[in-house]
Order: sequence, then C-alpha cells, then structure tokens
Amino acid sequence: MPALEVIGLQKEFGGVTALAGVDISIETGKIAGIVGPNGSGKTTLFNVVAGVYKPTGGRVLWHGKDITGKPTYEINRRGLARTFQQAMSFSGLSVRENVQISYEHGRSHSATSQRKINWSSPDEILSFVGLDRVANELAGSMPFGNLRLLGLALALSTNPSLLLLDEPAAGLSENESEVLTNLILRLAEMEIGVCLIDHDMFFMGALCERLIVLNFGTKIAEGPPSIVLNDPSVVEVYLGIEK
Amino acid sequence: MIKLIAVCAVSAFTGVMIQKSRAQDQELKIGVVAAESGSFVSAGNTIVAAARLASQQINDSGGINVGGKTYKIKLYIRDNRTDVNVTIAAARELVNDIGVTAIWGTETHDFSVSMAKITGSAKVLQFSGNSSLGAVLDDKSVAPGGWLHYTFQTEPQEWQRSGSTAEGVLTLLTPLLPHPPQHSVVFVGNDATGQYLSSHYVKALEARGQKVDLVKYPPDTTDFSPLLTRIKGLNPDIVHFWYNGDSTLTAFPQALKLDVAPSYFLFGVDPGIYQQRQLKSDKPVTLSCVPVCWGASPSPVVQEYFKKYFDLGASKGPQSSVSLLYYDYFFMYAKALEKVGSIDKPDQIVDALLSMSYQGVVSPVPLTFNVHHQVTFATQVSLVKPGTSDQFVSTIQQPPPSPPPGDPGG
Amino acid sequence: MILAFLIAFPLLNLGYRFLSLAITTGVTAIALYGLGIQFGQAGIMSVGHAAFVGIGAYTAAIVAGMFGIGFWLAIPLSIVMSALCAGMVGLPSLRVGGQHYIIITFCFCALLQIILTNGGTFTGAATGLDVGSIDHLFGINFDQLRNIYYLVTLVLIICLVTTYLIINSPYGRTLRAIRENEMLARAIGINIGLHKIGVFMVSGAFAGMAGILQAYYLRHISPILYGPFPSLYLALMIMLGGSRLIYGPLIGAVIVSFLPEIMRLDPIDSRIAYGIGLLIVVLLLPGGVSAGLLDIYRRLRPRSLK
Amino acid sequence: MEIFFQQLVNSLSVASVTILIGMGITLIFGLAGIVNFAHGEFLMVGGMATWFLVSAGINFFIAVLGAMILVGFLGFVAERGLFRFTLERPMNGFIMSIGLSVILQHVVIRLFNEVQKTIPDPIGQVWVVHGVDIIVMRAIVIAITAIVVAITYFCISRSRYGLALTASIADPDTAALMGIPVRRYVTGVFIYGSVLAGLGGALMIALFPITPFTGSVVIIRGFAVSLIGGLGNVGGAVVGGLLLGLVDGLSAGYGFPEWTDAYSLVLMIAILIVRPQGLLGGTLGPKAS
Repeated sequence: MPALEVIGLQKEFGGVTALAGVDISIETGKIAGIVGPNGSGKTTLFNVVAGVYKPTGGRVLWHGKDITGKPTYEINRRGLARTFQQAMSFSGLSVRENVQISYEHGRSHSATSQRKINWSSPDEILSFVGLDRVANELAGSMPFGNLRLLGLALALSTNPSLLLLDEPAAGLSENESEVLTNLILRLAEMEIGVCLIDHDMFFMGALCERLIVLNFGTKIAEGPPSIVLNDPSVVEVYLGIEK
Repeated sequence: MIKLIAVCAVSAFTGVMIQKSRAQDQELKIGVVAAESGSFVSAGNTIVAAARLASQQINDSGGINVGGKTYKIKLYIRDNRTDVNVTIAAARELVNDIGVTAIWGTETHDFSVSMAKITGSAKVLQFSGNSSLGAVLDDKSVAPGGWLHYTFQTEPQEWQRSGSTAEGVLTLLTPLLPHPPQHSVVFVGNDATGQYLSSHYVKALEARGQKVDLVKYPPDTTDFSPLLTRIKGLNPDIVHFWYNGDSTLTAFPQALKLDVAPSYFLFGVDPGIYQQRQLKSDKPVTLSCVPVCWGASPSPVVQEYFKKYFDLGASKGPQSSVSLLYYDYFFMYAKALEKVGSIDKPDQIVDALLSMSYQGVVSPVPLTFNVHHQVTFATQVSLVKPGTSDQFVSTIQQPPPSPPPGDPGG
Repeated sequence: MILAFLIAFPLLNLGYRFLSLAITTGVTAIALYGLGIQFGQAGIMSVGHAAFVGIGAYTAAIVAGMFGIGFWLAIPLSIVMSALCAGMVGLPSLRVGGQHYIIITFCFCALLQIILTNGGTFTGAATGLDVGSIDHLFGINFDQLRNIYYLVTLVLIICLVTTYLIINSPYGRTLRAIRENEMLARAIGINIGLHKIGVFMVSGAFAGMAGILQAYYLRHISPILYGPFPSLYLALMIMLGGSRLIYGPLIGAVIVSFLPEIMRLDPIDSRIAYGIGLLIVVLLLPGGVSAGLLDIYRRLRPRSLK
Repeated sequence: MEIFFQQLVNSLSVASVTILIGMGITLIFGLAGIVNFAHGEFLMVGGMATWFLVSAGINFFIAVLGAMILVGFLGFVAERGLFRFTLERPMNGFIMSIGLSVILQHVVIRLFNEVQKTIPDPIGQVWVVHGVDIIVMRAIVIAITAIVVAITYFCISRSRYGLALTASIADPDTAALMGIPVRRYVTGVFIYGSVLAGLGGALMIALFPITPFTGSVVIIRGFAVSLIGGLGNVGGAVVGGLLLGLVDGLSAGYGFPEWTDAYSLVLMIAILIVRPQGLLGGTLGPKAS
C-alpha cells in the first residue's frame, strides 16, 4: 500500500481551477518529484495535502486512512511533514530553540506517527543538517541557505515518515544545492519518504526515482525520469516555458 | 544594597519620629481627601475650598476650646487624583501615618465607601456628602462596632430631597401650564448617583399624581438628540433633567431646539450658571441646586457665605454650591469636641454629634443628624421667568415627613 | 535581589501611603503577568484585560454576597471564572487576528462595563458591590495593611515563578512559535487553536487572581474600575515595561502606578510622560524598559554573563 | 411617524461624523497597514481647535478650515516622525499610536482643561418640515459629509492618482515596482485622513460638546465602521457609518436607553467575527490563519 494516495483532487479559488482532479501515490523510502511550470498547481497540491486548504473535490489517503481536510497540525502528527517555499522559521528565536520546539512536539505525538528515526536531542538534528555551529544565532539573522536547512530540520524533528519539500533548492548556490542533495539521499537511506517540488528538470531528474509532471492542475506524465523527460507532451510544456 | 536599605530604614524611621514629636500640642489634625486633579476636579476643589474657609474662620476666631486647651485646626489635604487606589492610599496615610481625628470627603459614593472601611476600623470620623450612602447607612452599620459608625452623611436623605424638590417643581410650574401637569419624564445619567437618585425622585413624583417615565442615558453621552426625540414622542408635560448638572447643561439646549416639552426642570443647575451661560427659553424652566444656590439665593446668610467663598478665589462653577455640603460640619464637629472635652474619644464625639443641633448656613433651621447619621435640610427651587436668563422666583421647600409609598427610605 | 527588596519593603517603614500604593502596584503587576504571557510569549495583544480583572473581582464579591463564601474559598472560583471568560473572548481570535482582534477585545471590555452597570442588584449596578475583609488564616490578621502587602507579594512571587516556568518550558516555546509564525507552527504539529485559547485562559487566570485581591483590598468595586480606560493603561504598562522578560510587567506596573505617586507628579503630566515614554520605547527600546535595563546591565558587566 | 423621521435625521447627522472618521481610517489602514489609535484624538484636536478659534471670535467656517489644516499638519508630523518607522511592524505602530493618543488627550487637558467645550450654534435655525424638526446645522453637516464622500469617491475611482492609489492599496509591492511612489502616497493619504478627522471634529463640536475624552469613544466607532465596510473601501466606510448611525439612533429611540451603547458594540463584534473581511470586502485584514 502506498503511504500517500491522492485521488481525484480538485481545488478552485474563486472560479480559478488550481487542481483539476489529480491522482498521485507516493511510497516511503523513495524520492519522488513533482515538476511543472509556475502555476501548474504544485504548491497548491502540497497545501491541500498538508491541510492548509480544503479541497473542492477528491480525497487524500494516508496509509489507507482518509485525511482529507484534516487540520495541518493533525496531519503533521500522523507523520507527514512539509517545508515551505519561502524558507520560513521562527525568526525571533535562536536556531536551537527553533528545532527544540519542533523536536518537543515530534516527541509528544510519537504515538500517532509512523516514526523512522528517534532523535535523541535537538542538537542531534542540528548536526545532522549541519547547523550545529550556528545553533545560538537568531534564526532571522541567518543567510538564506541556512534558513532552508533550518526549514528541513524543523520538518525532520517532528519524526515524519514522509517529507514534502517545497522547492528546497530554489535560491541555493551550487555548493548548498549539493549539501542538500546529499541530505535528501541520506533521508531515503533512513527509509524516510521524500517528495519534492521543483521546476528544475535537471536537478530533479538526477535526484528522483520517479517524476510526476503537472500542467494546469492536471497530471500529464508519470514514471522514471528517463522516460518522463522524453515524453513529448512534457517536452512541449517545458520547451514552451523555458524558451 | 543592604546598607542602602538600612540607611533608608533609619532615615524613614527618624523622619516619622520627628513628625510625631512635633505634632503634639494644640493642633487638631483634620484630613481632606478630594480630587485636585483628574476628572472630578471641579467637585473636589469645592470641598478643599470649603475646608480652607471653615478652618480659617475657626482658627481666626480663636480656635476650639477642648478640655481647657485651645486647638487650632491643621488641615492635611490629599489629592485623590480621581482614583480609588490613591484615595485609599491617602486615607491610609491620613489615618495611620498622620493620625487625623476626622476626614472630610470625597466626591463619589465608591471612593467614600472604600474610605469608610479604613476610617471605620481606625475610629476616625468621616463626613461625606453623598446621599447614596443612604443605601448602606442602616441600623446595623451605624451601630457601635458597625463599619459606618463613624461616618456621617452631610447631604439629606434622597427621599427627603426628592420629595421637597418634586413639591417645589410642581408648585412653581402648575400655574404656568395650560393644564395641571400629569405626565413627567425623568431623564438621568446611568451612573451610580443617577441610578440611586432617580429611583427616589420617580417615587416622589408618582406620590404627587404624576405618571412618570424614566429614561436613562449612558454617562458620557454628548449627543442627546435621539433620546430627546424619543422623549418628545412620549408627550410629557414636564421633562426633569435629573443628575448630573454637567450633562444637563449639554442636553437642555438640545431639548430646547427640538421643542421636547412645554416645561422643564433642571436639577443641579444653579441660577448663577443659567445666567452665566445665557440660557433662555420661552417655556417655563425650574432649577434646583445641591444643596443651595449661589446665584439668586433668598437667604442673606447664604449670600454672605458665597461672597466670602468666592472672595477666597474659588471659581463660580456648576459645582460651587457643593462646598456647602462640607462647610457647616467643621463648626458642628468643633462644637461636638468642645462638648466632649477631648479630641480623642471618637465614640463620645459620635454621640455628641447625634444629640446636638447646629444652626448652619445651609439650612434656615438648625442641622441635626438622625439615627442613621444623615442630616436634614430644605431644598431651594427656582423658576426662571420665561424669555429671560436672569430673573428668578425662588421657593424653599421643607422635606416631607415620611418617604412616599414604594420608597424604602434610606 | 528584587525579591529581597519586595519582602523588606514594609520594614523601611515608609508609612501607610507607600504601603497602600505598593499593594496597588503589586495587584496591577499580577494582572500584568497574565497579559505579559499572552502578549510577550504568544504575541496576542489585548486592550480589554481589565475586564477579566473585573470578572475575578465581581465573582468574589457576588459569591461572598450570595453564598457567604469568603476570600480563601473564592480564590479558585475567581480564577476559574476569569479564565473561562477569557477563553470565550479568545474564541474570535481563531478567526480574526491582529488589530481586528484588538478592536474586539476593546468592544468586549466596553460591553462588560455596560452589563455590570445595568446588572441590577446582582452586580450592584453602577454603585457596585461592597466586599468584606479577608478571613484570618493561620492566625494572621489581614485587616493589617502589612499582612495584605505580604499576601500580595506572595502571590506576585508565585506569578513571577509561574511566568518563569512557563517561559522556560516546552509550553512557553510553543507559544513563542505561535507568536513568530503561525503557519510554520501548524506545519510542525502545533494545535494553534488549542494553545491560543489556552493562553487566554492562563492570562485570564492571572487577571482573576488580581481581581479578587483588588476586590478585597478596595473592599468596594464598581464598573468604572474595569472599563476600556483601565484596560488601555494595562496595555500601556506592559508595553512600557516590556512583555517578554520576566521583570517587564513588574517594572511596567512600578513605572505607571508607583513612580508618579512617590514623585508627586501631576497625573496629567505623568500621563503625557508615559505616552512619550511609550513612543521612545517603541522606536528605540523594542523590548521595553526591562530589556533596556538588561542591556545596560550587560554592557556594564560584560564578564559576568560570558 | 414624525418622531421616526426625526430619529432618521438625528441618525444621519451622527453617522456623518462617523463616516468622516471611518473613511480616514479605512484609507490609512488599507494603504499603509497603520492602525492609528490616535485618529480619534485627531478628531478631538480638530474640535478643540475649532472651539479655540471660535472663542477667539473667528467665524465658524473659517475655524473649520483652520482645524482641518492644523490636524492635517498633525497627521503629517505623526506619519513622518513616527509611523514611517513602523511600516514593517504594524503592531509597533499600533502600540505607538496608543501612546500618541494618551499624549494628545492629556496635552489638550493641560492646555485647556478636562471640562467639555461647546461653541455657540453657528446656525441656530430649526426647520419644521411636516412636523419633523430639522436642526439646520445638522442638515449642513450631512450635506458637507455627502460632498466630501462624493469628492473622495470620485478622486479614487476616476482620477489617475486615485487609480494608482487603489493599486497601492491592493498590492503595495507590485505598485512600487510599477513606479508608483507608494511611500509618498502613504504620507498623502495619512494627511488626507487626518484632514477628514479635523473636519469631523469641527462639525462635531457644531452639533454637540466634545471633551478631551471624546476621541477614544469615536475611535472605536471609526474602527468598527472601517472594518465593517471592509478596509480600504471608501464605499464600505459609508455603508458602515450609516449602518452604525442607524443602529445607534434607532436603539436610542426604541431600545432600552441604558443599553444604547451596547447595541452597536454587539453589532461590531458580530460583524467582525462573521465577516472579518467586511461587508463590502476590502483588502484582506490580518487573518489569524
């Protein structure tokens, strides 16, 4: 059984269709990627799955259980964590405190989550993502690359079995991108499922085992990168956008 | 740090000691708690002015002879900043630190009651001009040991004032109306004093055959038009603008414009103020004051009092006459001390006050306190000649002998 | 050191006036600690805090009048009642935030004052209610002002300690997470609604405690004590003192309700001074006077903290 | 029936002042995100200035202009000196405006005193139309407000500046990218809102007395009006003002008088909870989600 199953998901914003019946299934321990041009509905999909928006139609199943429209915090407690495109943090607090908050909540709700790892302390998470040296700094004063890592650390410390990463590499330097890629690969080794969004086909193609392509709120292709990237409809969409 | 505390403690302690040794002989310490700042300042100032005038007169005439010694009054005036917390702090200071024998004040029921809890347990006499104290002055609270045993209400009981006021208003207005007035509307501010006062006044009017509608307005109202229009729709013969005077001075001109009623009564508006503001109405208007009027008083004693009072620099405001709720009782208290022969036998002083009478300024007949520590005196009601701002006809109404039906007294 | 000073204060023998004002300040500070947690930790401002002080005070006065329940037994009732009402007034904050919610708190506060004024004999209407004195406990006579002072100080210290524990607990961190970023807080599994209502109840509980102490200290309560104006000044105090640090509320209360008295400043001048002080604090000392003092302290003694 | 019409006229004149202040708040809040709690004090200062000038023997209508200029200047100083620094952190701006409101209130008390101020009626006539007493001054207040609303509405929806302004309200960042000097618009709108408050104060004192505390009563109504109508929405402020004025007038006329103030408070709370974006919708206020 797939960990996350999205069936016929629809979302409209005041007459504008953002998702027009999307079907997706994602397994744990694998790296899946959702690609598509801007406005294709990627982030909306994440937001609906994570409970930020209520869908207009369709269902979201988590290990076979219907979690459609459940509150965000509830979905997180079941082991489905997400990061934000804007690299959010609790900017007025120290980096360690940021992670500590998340860690404490991950621990207290361990019973309901399908946990894969057992962090022993917030510091372990910080050294895992490589932020241990800046632990006492104010989150808001950190450079962008570190904020991305902090976002990942926050999501990780809630002990998820599946991570939804919203454009994790956007705005990162090549170096930082590589650090991130390694982290994501290590997560897969730890049996944590990862699902990313990005529009950078090459980054995604190199990292993901499976790609899902969205355009105008519908899925137009799905499969291993080698096949998807050569799909004519995908090429058309991407050429149309990139050029 | 500890050193600092020690130094503070020693200096504070010696300060208290010096004060105590200096303050022994022939000085009668009297406290006054009144608003010298904040929103009650105009009422507060009149209390202070009355206290200064009275104590100065007593001291100038040789002081008070108590048990062979001559005492001069030393006033300790404390600003309550129109704040109950400061009122309490001031009362505590006067009672416990300074050791006054009596306190005059303060403007409002709430403050006076909180203060009475302090003066009562310290056996310090308190003179307060809030008729709403009548709600708590009862057999139990004024009995020895009761928390109001040392508190005196220097304003008449509300049923008495309501009765005499209603009588005066109806007597003056009836001949000027095409038919005898039958329907009255009482228009009153919805605060503590307004609620208490109007409950008695409505009964007093009903006892005199009036059909009464009571309309309460929120205390900080400035636009009275909607409520006045509503009153106009009730077709009253008389609109009684009851407490308080300041709001009345705002509401009354608005009522004139809307032509609300064929006649009016303005409570707490002194003829002097009516004249000062150049108010004018073709409809008959009656006025009353708390407790007597400084403008157009028929009594030469009162006229003489206000001459002295204003000569001291006190301002001619809507609240000026309030000073007479405080002035006479300095003399009455002095007389009681002389009678007892000691300044620190509070229980005997209370008994003396209850058993004596004193001819004061505020009343043409001697003042006495009843068993509930409340004073009694007559009410002056004035009629403004229609179309003028400065021609008044005044009448003095004695209070009725008993509360009207439905009024519990108090 | 501050605690030692609080305890030693009456021994200075500065007289009853100061002792009375110190009690008032202490009671205010107790209420402010609630607002301090609500605003400083969870970031939700209210200009209706005096309403909950009022509910605590009226609860105490009403149960005393109707059922003869004295001070000690009424404490939990006042606290629970204020906390419940605060939780209820907090409900709209789940739907509307920021300044919208502030306006709602202001409206609630004005509404409560009108309800109390028109509450007939139940609330004593505009006149208010009389309250008896605190019953003796363990032979301590609370008619003595000094003992009331110690009682208030004890409660104040309990509030201080509670606040300290909350700030340094996972709960406190959770509240700060909500203050910093609600969306992210939700995403890491924090139930925002629950914690928001929770913090209103905590804040209300402090206010309720302050209310019952105030009722038994003043011994007469009336609606004007709990209207929008007192609320506005509570908000002003917390912002002057600083809401995030442990001594902030206490400093705010001392600045506003104690200093002008001992310096005999005219109330109008001192209010102008608070206003200017508030502007300075917002523009130059965002953490309030307490954070400013801490900053100076750190600069003067750099070694002690390293 | 005459009484009912008279109540309507009463309500309209009070609603006028509320609309003037609500329009200022809604524009300032909508554009700059500044919640100026001192806006009510701006109105009070306008009223006090009018009183001061009229007492000095100046014609009422000239005094109104004086009050508008003074309060406009006050707005300019407040925006440039204070609120400019808190545009990024609206909560700090709000806190500061509480401080400003306390300062203005007590400076006025210090300068004059806390006693309420009245001016002699600029126009004391009363028209009687079919048994309805219409106080002429009230009719003038309604007319002036109607004109101001019309001008404001026209400027916003028709003129080039108005369109740029609307764009800035809808999305300040994009507007700035498009070359609209948003910061200068913030100052401009702040001054305009303050001038409206000054006018409101001047008209208010022509109808009934004001005290240094009038501002804090008015501000809540002003906020309510702008929130009820929808922030940044001038039409909304007018609708909100009329609604609140009507509720006030009619509750005073037909409800329990001692609960007069409560009706509008309940209405405000209810609307704010049920429709946080306002009746007509405006720029979205800060939502708690």
